[in-house]
Amino acid sequence: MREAAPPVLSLKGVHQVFGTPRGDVPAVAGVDLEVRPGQVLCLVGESGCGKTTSARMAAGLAAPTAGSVLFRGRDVAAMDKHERSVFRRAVQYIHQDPYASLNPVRTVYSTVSAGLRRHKMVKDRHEARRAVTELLERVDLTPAEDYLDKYPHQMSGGQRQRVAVARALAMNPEVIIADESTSMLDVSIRVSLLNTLGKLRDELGVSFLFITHDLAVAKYFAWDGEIAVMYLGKVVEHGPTPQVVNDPRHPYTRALVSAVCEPDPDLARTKERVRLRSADIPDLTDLPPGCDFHPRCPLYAQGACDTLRPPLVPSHDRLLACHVVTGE
Amino acid sequence: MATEIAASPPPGAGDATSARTDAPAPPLRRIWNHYAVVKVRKALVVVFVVANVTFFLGRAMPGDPIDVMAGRLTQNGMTMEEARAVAMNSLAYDVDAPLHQQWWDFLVGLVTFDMGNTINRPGVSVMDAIGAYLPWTLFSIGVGTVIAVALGLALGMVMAYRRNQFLDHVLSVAASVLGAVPNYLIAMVLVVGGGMYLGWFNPIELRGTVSPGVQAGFNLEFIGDAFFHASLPILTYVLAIIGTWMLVMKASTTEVLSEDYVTVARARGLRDRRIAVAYVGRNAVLPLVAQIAISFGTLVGGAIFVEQVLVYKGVGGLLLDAVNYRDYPLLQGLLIIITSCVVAANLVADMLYSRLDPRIRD
Amino acid sequence: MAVTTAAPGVGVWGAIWQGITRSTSGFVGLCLVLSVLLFSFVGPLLIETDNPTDVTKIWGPMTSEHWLGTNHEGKDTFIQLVLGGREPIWVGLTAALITVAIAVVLGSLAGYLRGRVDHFLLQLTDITMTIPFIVLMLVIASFYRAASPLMVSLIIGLVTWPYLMRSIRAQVLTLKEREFIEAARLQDLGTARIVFVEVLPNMAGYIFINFIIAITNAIYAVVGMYLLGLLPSTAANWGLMIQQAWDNNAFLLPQAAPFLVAPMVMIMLFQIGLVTMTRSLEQALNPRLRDR
Amino acid sequence: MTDHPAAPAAGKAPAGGPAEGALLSVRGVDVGYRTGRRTRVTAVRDVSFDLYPGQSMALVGESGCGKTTLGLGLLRLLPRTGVVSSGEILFRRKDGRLVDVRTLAREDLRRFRWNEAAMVFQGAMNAFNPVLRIEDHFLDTFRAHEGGRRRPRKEILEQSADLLTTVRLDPARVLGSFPHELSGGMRQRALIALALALKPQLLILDEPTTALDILTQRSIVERLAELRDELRFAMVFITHDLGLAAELADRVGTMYAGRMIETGTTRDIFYRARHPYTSALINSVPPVAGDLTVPQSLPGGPPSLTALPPGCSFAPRCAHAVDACSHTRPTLDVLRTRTEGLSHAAACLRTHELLEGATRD
Amino acid sequence: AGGDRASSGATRFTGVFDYDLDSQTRNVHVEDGALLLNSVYKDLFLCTGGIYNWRTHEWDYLLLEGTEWDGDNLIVTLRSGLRWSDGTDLTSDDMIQSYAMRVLEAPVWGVGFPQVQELEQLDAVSVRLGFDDPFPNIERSIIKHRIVSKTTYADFGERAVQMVADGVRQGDDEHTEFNAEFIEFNPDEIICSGPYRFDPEQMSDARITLVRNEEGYQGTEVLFDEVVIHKGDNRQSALLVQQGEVDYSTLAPSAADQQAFQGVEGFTWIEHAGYDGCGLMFNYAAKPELQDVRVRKALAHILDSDTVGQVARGEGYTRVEHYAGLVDLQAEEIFTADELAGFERYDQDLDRAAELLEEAGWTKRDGVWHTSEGEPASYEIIGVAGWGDFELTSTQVEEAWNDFGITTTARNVPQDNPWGIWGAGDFEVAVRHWGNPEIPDYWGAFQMNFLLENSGTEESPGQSFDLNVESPSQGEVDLAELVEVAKQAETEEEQTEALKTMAIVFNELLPRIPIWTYKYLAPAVEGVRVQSFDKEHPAANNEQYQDNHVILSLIQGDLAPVEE
Ligand SMILES: Nc1ncnc2c1ncn2[C@@H]1O[C@H](COP(=O)(O)OP(=O)(O)OP(=O)(O)O)[C@@H](O)[C@H]1O
Ligand SMILES: Nc1ncnc2c1ncn2[C@@H]1O[C@H](COP(=O)(O)OP(=O)(O)OP(=O)(O)O)[C@@H](O)[C@H]1O
Ligand SMILES: [Mg+2]
Ligand SMILES: [Mg+2]
Repeated sequence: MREAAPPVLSLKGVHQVFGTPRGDVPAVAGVDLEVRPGQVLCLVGESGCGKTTSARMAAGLAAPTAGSVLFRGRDVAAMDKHERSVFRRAVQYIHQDPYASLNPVRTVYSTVSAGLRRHKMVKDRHEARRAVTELLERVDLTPAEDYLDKYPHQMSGGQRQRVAVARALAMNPEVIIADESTSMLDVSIRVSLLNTLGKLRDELGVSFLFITHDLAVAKYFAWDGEIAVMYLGKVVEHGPTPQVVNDPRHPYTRALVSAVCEPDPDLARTKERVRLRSADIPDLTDLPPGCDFHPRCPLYAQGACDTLRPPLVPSHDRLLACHVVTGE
Repeated sequence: MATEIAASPPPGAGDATSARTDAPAPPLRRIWNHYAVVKVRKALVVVFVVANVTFFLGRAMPGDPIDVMAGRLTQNGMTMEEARAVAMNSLAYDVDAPLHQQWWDFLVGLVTFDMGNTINRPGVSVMDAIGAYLPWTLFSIGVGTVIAVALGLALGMVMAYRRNQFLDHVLSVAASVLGAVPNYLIAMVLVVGGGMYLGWFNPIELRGTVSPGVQAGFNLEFIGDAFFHASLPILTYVLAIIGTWMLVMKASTTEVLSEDYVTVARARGLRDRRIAVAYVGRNAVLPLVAQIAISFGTLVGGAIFVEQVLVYKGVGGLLLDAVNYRDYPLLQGLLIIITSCVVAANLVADMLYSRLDPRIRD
Repeated sequence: MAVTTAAPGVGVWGAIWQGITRSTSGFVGLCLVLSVLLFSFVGPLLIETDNPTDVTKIWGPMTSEHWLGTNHEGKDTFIQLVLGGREPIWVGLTAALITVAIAVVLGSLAGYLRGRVDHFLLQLTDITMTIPFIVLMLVIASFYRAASPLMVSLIIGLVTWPYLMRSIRAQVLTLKEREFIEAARLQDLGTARIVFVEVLPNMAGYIFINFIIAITNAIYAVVGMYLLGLLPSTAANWGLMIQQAWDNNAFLLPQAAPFLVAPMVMIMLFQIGLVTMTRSLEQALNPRLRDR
Repeated sequence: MTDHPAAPAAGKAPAGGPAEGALLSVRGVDVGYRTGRRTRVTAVRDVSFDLYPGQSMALVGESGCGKTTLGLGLLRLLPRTGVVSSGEILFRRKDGRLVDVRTLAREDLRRFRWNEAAMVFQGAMNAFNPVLRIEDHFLDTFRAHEGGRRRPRKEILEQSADLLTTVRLDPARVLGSFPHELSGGMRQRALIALALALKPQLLILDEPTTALDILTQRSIVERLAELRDELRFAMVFITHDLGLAAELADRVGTMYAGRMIETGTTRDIFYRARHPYTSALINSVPPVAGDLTVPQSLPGGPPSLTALPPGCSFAPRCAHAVDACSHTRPTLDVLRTRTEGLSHAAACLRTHELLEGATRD
Repeated sequence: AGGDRASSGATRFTGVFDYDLDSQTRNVHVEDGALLLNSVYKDLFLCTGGIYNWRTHEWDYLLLEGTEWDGDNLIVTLRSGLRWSDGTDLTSDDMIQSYAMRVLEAPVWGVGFPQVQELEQLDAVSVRLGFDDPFPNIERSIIKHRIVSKTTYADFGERAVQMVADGVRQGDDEHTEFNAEFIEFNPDEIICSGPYRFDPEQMSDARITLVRNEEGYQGTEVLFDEVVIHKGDNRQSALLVQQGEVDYSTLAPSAADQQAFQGVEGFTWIEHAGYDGCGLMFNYAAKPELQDVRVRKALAHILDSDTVGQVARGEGYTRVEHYAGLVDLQAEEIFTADELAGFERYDQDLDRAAELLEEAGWTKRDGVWHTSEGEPASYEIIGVAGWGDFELTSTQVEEAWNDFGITTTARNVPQDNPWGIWGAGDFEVAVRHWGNPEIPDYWGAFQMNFLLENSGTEESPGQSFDLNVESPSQGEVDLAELVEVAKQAETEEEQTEALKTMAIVFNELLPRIPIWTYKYLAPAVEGVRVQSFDKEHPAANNEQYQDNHVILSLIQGDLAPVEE
């Protein structure tokens, strides 16, 4: 693993348990993650594995039931009002649904400038408009003037998502948490938005906690960064992107990678597939003993798998949580 | 006010469960926290609070029963002292009992389901007085609600199926008009227009709840007679709320019609009637179940007007009397019983809803 | 039922205006309401309002001098009709304002803050809602021997808020979870601003619709209270006219009937106008009700 | 509901008769929606294709280009405001008769649906009536299509259980459940089982896996492929996901702004796309396998249906557009003729000029 | 159904009253609140001792044979052979028990029973009431007392007789205990003594049919087989009359009803004399300028009683002539025409009003009258919501005073407890009754005018009218004392003297302004079921609810059904 600057944002053993009528749901069960300056950390995994929950804790939108979230080494829970507001602004969040994340009754200008005005980052309306124009240009909404006075419903999904990014950028964030920010967009638009985000990362040095279930997107966007694969609230494989995607080790990661449909008919037909023992994900309220993945795992072997929960340990140039693979 | 129907969310809407529940509960605790039990508990609390509110509200009104009766007597020239003495002699109300004493008696009565005797009708117990009136109100409102809801649902569905066609336009206008006219005006129009000018019926014959000599009992004559006499109030209630039900049902059906499962059902080649009943109708009615109870509750309030206008013997007039004569026990009894009925209706609706909608069965 | 504004590029008020004027029924409703308002507020400026008692004309027939005949005091019914709209309409408006104001403030507080406040307010609404509101009004009204219109509005407003409060709370609850509100929180915009600038405008259409509904309910209530003789009578007013006509059996005399019928018709027209307006507004503002 | 048979296409002559042996011949179909009292949009224009038994055809394209509309139009399932305004939808029924779906009478149409052609919907989450159990859905479906004899409940449930087993669901658990008790993947599979219940000849799948997660998607894709081998039904497969098309389809049709702009075998489309839009779509998808490849973005979005450009509707976004493109509407020209509807055709004025640049072999 | 003619050919008399079948008590002894006992039809099933003739001051005895004074003792004798509807004999047992119960509950300040010291059963038909200090007319309330059945009341009756003998009276602990039980007592049926009785089969909440009580007094003499009483309030009763369903109703019809009735076949008015009227009552504490008699007179002169009366009551009023505090009918009985000619009249006379006000130091500026203090005069006048004639009187006064330049606002108070408001002096000017229909003895009117709502106590100051007045002609007078004299003086002459003084003082000082007197117009229908009503009945001046002459003639068999 590349050693780099100290992390801006880190999760230390965070847990999140939701109480529901059916029982407690341990949505996140002990996750450690670190986002380093200017780097991308990509979180992938099946639906319901706790990606969003982790991201929300990282953004301070939810408090972990156990563990802590550190911003520049300070525990967010222990912050005072001022620190907290600095943290709030430094860590911005971009939602998945561009149709829900913009207030339908506010114009683009009003949406993007709200934070600027509130925090007195601009002096007057004139300056605010200029600042917003710059931000819009930064996210490739040009000519920016055309967009200033538009309402969300007058824009396409891609454009809306760009406005959401501009709004986040207005706070001069150090970290942007993007939760499936591209998954609702058409393929054709997805790439250009990813490119825009990439530009921010490269030019402004913004760090990303990037969440997706699309391995292809993860690979493209986080090629220089790291990928953490989550399963049922825990990280099962964590390492540099090229290694994890091109040479997955954990059986779950392998299944994920092999399950991807390639836009290439010949490859699709020849590709080797990992066959899971069961297609259905277990219920979070009723987790299997031992390794969470063992009921579906193709590598399942009698022994440790169904009794002992595998710890996340360094192995094969990355962190892995699998008795079988780490034991090789 | 039937229009409030439109504004109320279906039960449970928007209440995301976020609170953490405690560790596995012991059986008693589980029953205590069971959905139905929680509802009943809440309902009891509401009734209890309402009971207390009515106790103090009543007594906060200016004047007490003795004052009021004495006043009435002095109208004919008795001196105030004389009148008060007469009033005290003939009313079962002890002016000297301190408030806390009265309250205590009231609470004891509440728990033992004994609301005491009315003040102004000495010797008549509150329960008897209410018992003589409430059934008629409940009967007319109940039948009215059932008819209005059933018809309204059916017509609303027809409107939704035929929306933007001629029939829908006609029915929509009719429904809006009906929904806009206060129930007492409807009653007046019925009596004056239908009875007096058009002569469709003789309002004199319809007066009262049953014809003399007809014995209460489960026989055709009595039931027929009761319906005959209640026909105007029932018609009024039906007209007063059916418009709202039509529109609400139209909206609800319109929404359901655009649900995927309806399209899928059509794709599956199901018969239209089956789709209309089991797929569209049932789902469209679901969110409205709770509103039936609300509409019932508002009707109980509106009954005061309607019964007054139509001279139908129900709790409306009794309530007015109780207020006017400061008949505290009667007032309390009435309010408690009326609220209990409304609360019970809500409860039934809740239960029914949870029976009908598997999604919230737990 | 959630209402979201979706008309293109016109803002909330534009959407409301379009919602009313674009559909035939909404437009007719608006016209009805406007004509009743004109009749009641401009009318008194245009006619001779002096309406003396004339015992020689008690229950006079309709003539060119007295368009709608005369009443039990020999006063001109038409003049009374013109003068009689102001009070119920004012009461309706102010009561609706009070209802909506209470409901919006408490509803958004309860919905946004949750917790104890929410719990308490919900319990309060539960209780207020179960006592039939006419009954509550009956009791409260007997406290005041000479209730002014403002007092009446206040009573109505204080009794009718829970329904609206609950649905506003429910809406705030869902809106609060909406992502754009979360985004606003991430921008550290402050609770007050979030509630009043981000959340409430999204319900403006809904609140407006309920404001109109509240007006109809308030008018329903005042007139009803007059009918029961619960309100002390002061000035000429439709509710009072109906009550007097009804109590006097005016309909028994053909020439007296206008005294009963005319105010009834005015009230019905006003109510129908308001209701049709709200219906078409709902249609326009709630995308789920639109034809798909 | 537009269950009334439409008048036979007026004005526009359908492009040729039904193809020999085709299961489904779509000829010049237009689908419109009423949007206001007097306004309407045409969401699908002049679409024609033939589908042969056992074939699997993918319809791809950006959001809003009319894929779902076409799919619904084929079964006359459009919402009230939608109508197939012209063209023919010829279908060869199990008894060999050729019918035009557009003119089927009400009862006939009802019996046609699901029995001959079933559809799995986009967002199958809501495909089941929330207040009925899964078994009731099966019962309803079978009962609606049975002849005079009423089959016993037990027999139907047994058959349903078998069907559920074929999509790898546990019938004991699923049959008695309410829809909300099943996960999205399970519901989708249950719907597929339901779709196959009457052994239809055609299955229309509208984004059957979009809302599902990748592992579930994988298992459904595999099941579908296997079932198709086994039951030999034809498929029209609507998707955003080009990967899925590549994997499941024999042939692909690209739609843009309501028109079919390119059609051909899967290999034609993925390796020799001749329409710049198709290539752009394919190039914008990053692959997982191999080293980092930089996908190309396709900026902008499809034009509004109410303001289509006069010429090629893709021209404003097209990197290769020339003047002519903005006023001449290209026709769907056959580039390579094959039997059974597998010909490669594209609607681009510059197909021949751009031949080299757009292929990826 | 409503008014169907009995197929059996039974003759019927129909009336209307606002009763309440279910919640009204059958404890007829309490009268107020018992079923139908507030109606004029009460004597048909439960007779009093007799009907008082308000003109001749004589008795038409019903159940009683007669009464006789024997010193301080009053001997009351029943007719012999009377029976209750349950078949038991109606004897002095019933009588003494009924009297005893009444004696027990009579408050000391009443007239009649409170003064009874002893009760003694003389024989099967007579009872002796021993008085302490009787005065003229004290026997009236005893004769009017309704005798109730010992079958129903024996328990209470016997106890009461014993308690009276033991000297227990109202307010004593024993009585309080007794009364508490008695109030709760609610027998199932009413045992009747009159010519009609209840038929449980024919009682519904829309109408009650009384059937002939063969056993009862005059049971075989009355000419109608049945009496049907429809339920209806003022409004409803008018509808019933209009439909021709009711032969005789004493509920007040409105002006519109009065006009509408003219179209009813066989319609006629039966006029009942009124012993009270409607007027204005002032709060002298709240509006001190009214203490000047000239101001009061001026205010009276502004009003036109005919306009007010007609608006408020249609035809059902008579204008006030004498302003004597008594209704004119009674004034004319105690004064000679000459004496009355000397009475000042306060008919509408705006010039005189202005003159009087100016004399009192008032000035009119910009069309508005200012009091002698220089303040613009303004009054709030309260009517009672729901009491139509009060509402209309108040608005008419408002209109008249306003037109004259005195700012006035009329306002109605809720009808549930106007007495509380009046008694508490919570008003400036109130529309209020004057005169008294309850007490045929003339003093009743003055007790109402002067004493009621004028207690002068802190919590109920009422009018705050000082009863020690200075009269121009009578000098200093204590009105409170005079009322007592008029009521309880040993001789009728003394009583009349006091009355006359009070009437003159009232006329001079006008402490209240009488505006109009009630004239009770009872709609009746002739020729449908009832042949005709006697317009010249000797008891036609009787107060209608207490001593109704139509009912009297029905009981006496003078009212005949239409012959088929
Ligand atoms: N408020 C909540 N109450 C109860 N359970 C919750 C809540 N939020 C999330 N969960 C549960 O926690 C688990 C993790 O949810 P989360 O949204 O973090 O998953 P995810 O990885 O983001 O999934 P997706 O890919 O579908 O977005 C899920 O099983 C979800 O049902
Ligand atoms: N009921 C309707 N009324 C009016 N226009 C409609 C209606 N339904 C769809 N449309 C329009 O028709 C066009 C085609 O829609 P359709 O849903 O067929 O697209 P799609 O290709 O399936 O898109 P997606 O990939 O988003 O599902 C769109 O422009 C859409 O706005
Ligand atoms: Mg998520
Ligand atoms: Mg689609």
